[in-house]
Amino acid sequence: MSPHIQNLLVLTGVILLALGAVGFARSPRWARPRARFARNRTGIAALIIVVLYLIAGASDLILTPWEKSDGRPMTVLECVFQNVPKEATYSAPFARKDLSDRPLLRFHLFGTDALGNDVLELTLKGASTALLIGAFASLIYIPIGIVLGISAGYFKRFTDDIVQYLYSTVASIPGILLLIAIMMVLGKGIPQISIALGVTGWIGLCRLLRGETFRQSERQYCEAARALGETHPTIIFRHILPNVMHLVIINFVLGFSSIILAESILSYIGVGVPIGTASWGTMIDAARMELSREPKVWWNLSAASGALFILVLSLNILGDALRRAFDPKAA
Amino acid sequence: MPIPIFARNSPRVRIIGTLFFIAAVLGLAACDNNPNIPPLHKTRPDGSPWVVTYRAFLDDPRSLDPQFAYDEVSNGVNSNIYDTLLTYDPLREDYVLQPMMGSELPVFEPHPDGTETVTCKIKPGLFFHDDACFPGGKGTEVSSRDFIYAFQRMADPKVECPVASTMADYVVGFGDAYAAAEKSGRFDYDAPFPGIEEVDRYTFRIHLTKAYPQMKYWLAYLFTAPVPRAGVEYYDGKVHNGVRRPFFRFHPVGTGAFLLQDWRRGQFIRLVRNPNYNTIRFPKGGWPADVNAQLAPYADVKLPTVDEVQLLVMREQIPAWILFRQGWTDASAVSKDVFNSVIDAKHELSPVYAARGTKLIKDLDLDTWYLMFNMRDPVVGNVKVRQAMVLAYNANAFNEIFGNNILHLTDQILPPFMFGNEPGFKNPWRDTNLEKARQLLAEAGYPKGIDPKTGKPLEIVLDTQADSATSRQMADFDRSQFEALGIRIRIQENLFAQMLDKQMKGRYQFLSAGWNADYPDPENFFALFYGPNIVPIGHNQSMYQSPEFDRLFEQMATTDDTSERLAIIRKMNELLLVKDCVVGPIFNRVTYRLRQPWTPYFVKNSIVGQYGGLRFAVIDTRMREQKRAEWNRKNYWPLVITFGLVAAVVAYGIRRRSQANV
Amino acid sequence: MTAPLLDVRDLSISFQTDKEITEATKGVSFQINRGETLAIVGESGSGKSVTALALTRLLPEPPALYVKGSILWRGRDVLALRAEELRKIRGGEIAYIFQEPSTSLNPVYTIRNQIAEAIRLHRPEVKDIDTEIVKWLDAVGIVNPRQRMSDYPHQLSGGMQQRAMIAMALSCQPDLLVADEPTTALDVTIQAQILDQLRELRSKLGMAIILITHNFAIIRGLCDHVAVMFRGRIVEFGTAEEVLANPQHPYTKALIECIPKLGAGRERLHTIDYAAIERAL
Amino acid sequence: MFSYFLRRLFYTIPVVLGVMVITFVLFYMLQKPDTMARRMLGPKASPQAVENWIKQRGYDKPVFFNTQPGGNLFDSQFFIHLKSLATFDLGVSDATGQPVLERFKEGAIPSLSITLPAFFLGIVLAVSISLFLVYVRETKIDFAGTIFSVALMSIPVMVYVIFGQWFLAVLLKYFPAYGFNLEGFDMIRFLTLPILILVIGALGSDIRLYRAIFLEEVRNEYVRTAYAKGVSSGSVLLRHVLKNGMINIITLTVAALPMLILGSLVLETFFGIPGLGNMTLAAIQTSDFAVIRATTYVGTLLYLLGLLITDFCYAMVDPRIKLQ
Repeated sequence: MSPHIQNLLVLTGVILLALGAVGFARSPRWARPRARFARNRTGIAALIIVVLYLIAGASDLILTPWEKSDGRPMTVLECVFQNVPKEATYSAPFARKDLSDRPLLRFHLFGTDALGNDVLELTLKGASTALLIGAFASLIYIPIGIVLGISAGYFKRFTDDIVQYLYSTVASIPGILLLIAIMMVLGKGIPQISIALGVTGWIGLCRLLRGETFRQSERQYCEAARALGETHPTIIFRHILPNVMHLVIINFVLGFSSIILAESILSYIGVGVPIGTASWGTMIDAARMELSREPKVWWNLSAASGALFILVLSLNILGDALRRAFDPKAA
Repeated sequence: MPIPIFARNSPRVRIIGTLFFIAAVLGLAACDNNPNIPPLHKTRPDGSPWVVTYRAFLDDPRSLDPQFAYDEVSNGVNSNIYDTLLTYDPLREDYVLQPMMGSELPVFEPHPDGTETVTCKIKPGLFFHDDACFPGGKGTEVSSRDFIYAFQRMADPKVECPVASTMADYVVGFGDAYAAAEKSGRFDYDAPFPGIEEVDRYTFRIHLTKAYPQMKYWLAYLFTAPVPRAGVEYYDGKVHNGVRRPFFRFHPVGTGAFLLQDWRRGQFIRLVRNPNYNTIRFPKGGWPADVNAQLAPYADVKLPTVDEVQLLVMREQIPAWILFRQGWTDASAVSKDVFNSVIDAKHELSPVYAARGTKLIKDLDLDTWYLMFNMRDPVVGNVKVRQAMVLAYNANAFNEIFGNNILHLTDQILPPFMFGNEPGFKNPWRDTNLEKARQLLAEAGYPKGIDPKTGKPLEIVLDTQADSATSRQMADFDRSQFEALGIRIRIQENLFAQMLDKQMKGRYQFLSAGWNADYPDPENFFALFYGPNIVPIGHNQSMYQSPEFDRLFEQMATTDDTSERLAIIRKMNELLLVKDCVVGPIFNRVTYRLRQPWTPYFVKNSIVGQYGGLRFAVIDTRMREQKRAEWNRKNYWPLVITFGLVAAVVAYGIRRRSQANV
Repeated sequence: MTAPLLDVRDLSISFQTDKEITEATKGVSFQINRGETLAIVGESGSGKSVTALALTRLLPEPPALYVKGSILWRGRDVLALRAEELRKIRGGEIAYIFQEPSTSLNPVYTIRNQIAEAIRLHRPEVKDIDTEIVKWLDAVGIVNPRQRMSDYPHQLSGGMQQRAMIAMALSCQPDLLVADEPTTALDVTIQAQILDQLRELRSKLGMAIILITHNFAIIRGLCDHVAVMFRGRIVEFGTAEEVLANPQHPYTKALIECIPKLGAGRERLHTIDYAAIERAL
Repeated sequence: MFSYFLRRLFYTIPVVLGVMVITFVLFYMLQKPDTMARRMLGPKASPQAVENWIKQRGYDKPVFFNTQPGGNLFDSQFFIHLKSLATFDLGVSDATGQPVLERFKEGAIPSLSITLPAFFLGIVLAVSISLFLVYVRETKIDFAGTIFSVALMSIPVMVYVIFGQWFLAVLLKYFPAYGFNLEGFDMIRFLTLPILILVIGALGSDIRLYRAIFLEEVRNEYVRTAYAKGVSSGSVLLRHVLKNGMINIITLTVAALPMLILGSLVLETFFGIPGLGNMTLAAIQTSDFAVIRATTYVGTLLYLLGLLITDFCYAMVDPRIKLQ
């Protein structure tokens, strides 16, 4: 993929997200949830953290005109870290010497890993992998969930039967086994893992939307719209979709966190992302032996699981805050 | 004892709470961290203590059928259950064959027509394990028929013996029998098998179609271990009289020092002493001085020296290491990640472990790891590109990062202690010389690593199998080695099967590979580059084809270990490594193993050490008990603190809440 | 003169949510004596239910906040009582009946189980609890009480459920029964039966009753005093006859106007003119 | 009741068929049998042996319909797959040749011995903690508890395993770091640590969910009735809220009950528990497709069984529901 296209895609994603945020901030429909959300300080803090992660992740996806020694273009993140050289081997955070007692070329905030890579850089790159997979998987499962869920809830009858059959079949295969099976068949890789997580992840959303659409379409405004002779697509897009959108958003935020957790577990099991892709799961996998080293190498494990933990925690808190904002009854 | 937090509650809650608390405390006090399964017996029938050795084991064996198993794990168990005609001298680092079940070394008689006969003699009075498959449950005496039966099984397509095709090349009638069985769907064990001739009860002759001195090594390999026909038919037969029996491959019946008592998959394998074992005895001496005092009482005693072996299946390395450090297992390999805590800069035990009495054993494995190139690839098929790449590779850095500096860096393909390995051999491409590498690359048509066709850096694909974090890091390391040349390496990650598929079809550019020798003969290594062995027929995965090399190989393969053979090998090395630079040898694996102070060790031969060393295991049980108690003292204060914290939070919550109205 | 049974003085309660403060009652004062019946009338949201629940501090705090005033139960300030003392009053001295019998009863316990819980709490001297339950179920007019008492709430009709609620409330022989719109959720015919039942029980047991309602029609003949609440204030207080015959406050007047009168012809139903009331305040 | 049961069974048939098709597509159509063979036979196996292996296991048959002259139309991989699954013939492991059903029987008990206690202990702990949080609702402890449970949820399970083993087995030496034995009192020693880790791993999300359920219940009017009766806060929760909440909790959790047989994927290998999770992970690492597709299929059946059990439990614990 040419660097320009990649940059364009990333920018499009960022702009779409920003537009969504602006829409949320301005739409009169959401004035009350927004006001409630604005009062939730924990939720705001979580949002800020998530945005920081987004920035860090995006910075490893946007390519610059400069090239690395192997001729590939550097990402923004790599540009930032280009003055942080590779050391020979492990070194502790803040240390002046590595574990083989050689002086370090440069200060490393989070230390270095077995190959002397800066752990902070790796962790940030892990953020980009996690966000990439989360974004791809969401791009797959959210449309599927919306289309199937809303059409089942709206058209009912035969459509509903088919959708129900589809999701009860997929849902009856234990999630992790299905994921593993798909990964073993597709092989490792970011697209593969996104597909696997995407094709297994839509069920919850689909169920939720089916029920909610069902409820909405029984409401009077829908009846009225139908009586006025509006077409099905108009009713769905103008009336139902906006009324169930908040569920999609909440599901997206909470789903993102479970996608990231799932990625780390799959990578840990050994069916996740490939070599050379920094991911928190592979970092934890690599680090599990390091606790029994002498001296103990704890910074790899801590950095990866800490980064993972903070992001998932923030996403969960954000999701909760959103849910509370949209539904004041849910405490 | 009233527990404060229950004090305000009803008597019933108070009593239950207190009982629960006491039970928890007692339960915890009764717990300890001993992971071992209780041994089968406490004492031997004669009243002396029952001795058990505990070992961490990598994985479940795939199969305990000696004619099928071809992996380290399965053979690690099989070598204790099955004996072979020959074995290696355990007291010598190099590979010297000596009789095991045989009464003498086999005699090779070449015939003028190019065929050869090998005459083997068995010791009389060796018996199979006592097993239900034999009449009366008593193991029958081993005879030539049992060895012949083993060869027949190798030729049975249903057994899926991995070296069947090799045997078919050399043993008379072997291939025909295989083909006939494949056609008819079953192997006729009663039909004549011309390849092996029964001379008498204790003598048999192997008829070879051409000279094959390496046959003697196969006679030390588990494939040729005798198995009882009664056992195979009993366990794999159709008639079970309503009783479920395990398959023969899960219920081995052999002649070895141990028999399989118990195998719980994913958990442990329990072997117990074969009381009838008299094939070999404990060595009479010749062990290192530091264990002399401990081993002297055992000189020439009946084997095995322990009554029970517990192989604890641990696919994870961390628990294996933890258990060794706590004294629960008797031996352990030093894994890369704990290396620095155990071994000091001088490659000796660190003071902590030396003080614990731990013993360090350094085993040089019979393998070589190298950079392998696809000779038919348009890019790396160019000898100058290969030379440049090998020259750019910094083996020292690899050794430091991944090998803790203990790998044996090598210039040649044959590992040390194998005939043909020359300590003085110098491979000109194995220096790290970037200057010269760049120059060679330019000569090859890629100045500064730029591919003139595209104007971009040359891209070469490195195929690797990603099954662990380390293999990922290694691939990353390999990639970084060639960056200085301006070449761009793309890492292609493969599942094991994909990787094998690529290798077997020659669909790769270059990779880092290794060969673990089946037997200590140069033929086993050089066969990897022999023209007729090109994949998918053989294992020549580099697809190297050189008539001269092939001619030298054929000559070398049938020559005895003489100076003449050495001269041929020298020529082959010159051709393979220097002129054509087909592979870039990097290192031979060195395994550091640890032994607890209570188990003196003397086996020097790495094959015997890896497979079948258990029969020589010696355990000082009293010392073991004492050290284990010393190393495993429990610590209770964190528990008390946690408990206190929880109690405080609950008490605070109840206090806060008790004044609320709803 | 003896002190009143319950004396609410200047009670102001507000709700604090999301940093917004809503005042639910503003300076409510009223008294009730032993054996008296007081009706608190008002539309929904006027603060009458809040007042009723506040009598035993049944409002969750937060968000509820007792800003000022006091509630004197037999001379003791309820707002200053400890939780244990409060629990003795609840059910034992002041019992409640709520609007929606179907949700106010615990769906997973039998009627007997739920009544027994109340009796055990407040009348430990009762040995034969089953007989006691049967007695009360009988008293509230449940046919075949011995069998009905092992029914789950969902097996009873709405009227029966409310009767069971009343039985539960009365089984502890309270001095004050707070009936929070006890008939709103029921059919008209059942409403009348339940009200008759209440009237009968009051005379038999001699307890005081606070009847919360938005319906003036049911007050007649049942209540001694009426308090009319509007927007958190008591805007009119007097004997039932007085208020019904001669309402002073425009809101009261409006409420009374709203009672549909039998045989009044096809007149338009009255609606309340809030602007006028607002002006009058 | 019986007819209800039959009807439910009838509804699951198309689902099971769908799962069979999915597993078939995954494991037969997208797999090359010779790579599987190579994986099993090892790097040094001859091409002959590979071919032999494929033939022995029927991977050389046509995929859907056998259109070869003289062949049975249904003698294809797909129909053999359907037939074997329908007759519960799970085949033999590609790696060891052991019948998979036998392996399931061997592994079920060890798996259950950790998952079952963990399941119940987990429910007890999560219910008590969430009930406690509801008890102290609107206080700082409640807030801290909620954040804490979300935090617990956000830690991947392997970090619990690594840390639990390191802390309790290595540092404090209360339990063996590894090993398994089901005989007598030894059991407690071996099982405590894995059970503890399993419980803590699931605790966060459970607490959060149960707390929400209980809070929902607390808002119900019957709770107000109970308070109005003079029942104390504690009793309201323990008598009234707990039972109502448990109905929801039970219906949510029992669906997972049959799946407990499959054990825990990461944990079992780490502690050497010879259960089905261990088996599955080993199968993943050795690309043992026979075992993985059997596990997937059995997992599906267990899940469907769980749904059935849920219905029955619902009818049993909730007096309002009757199966018809």
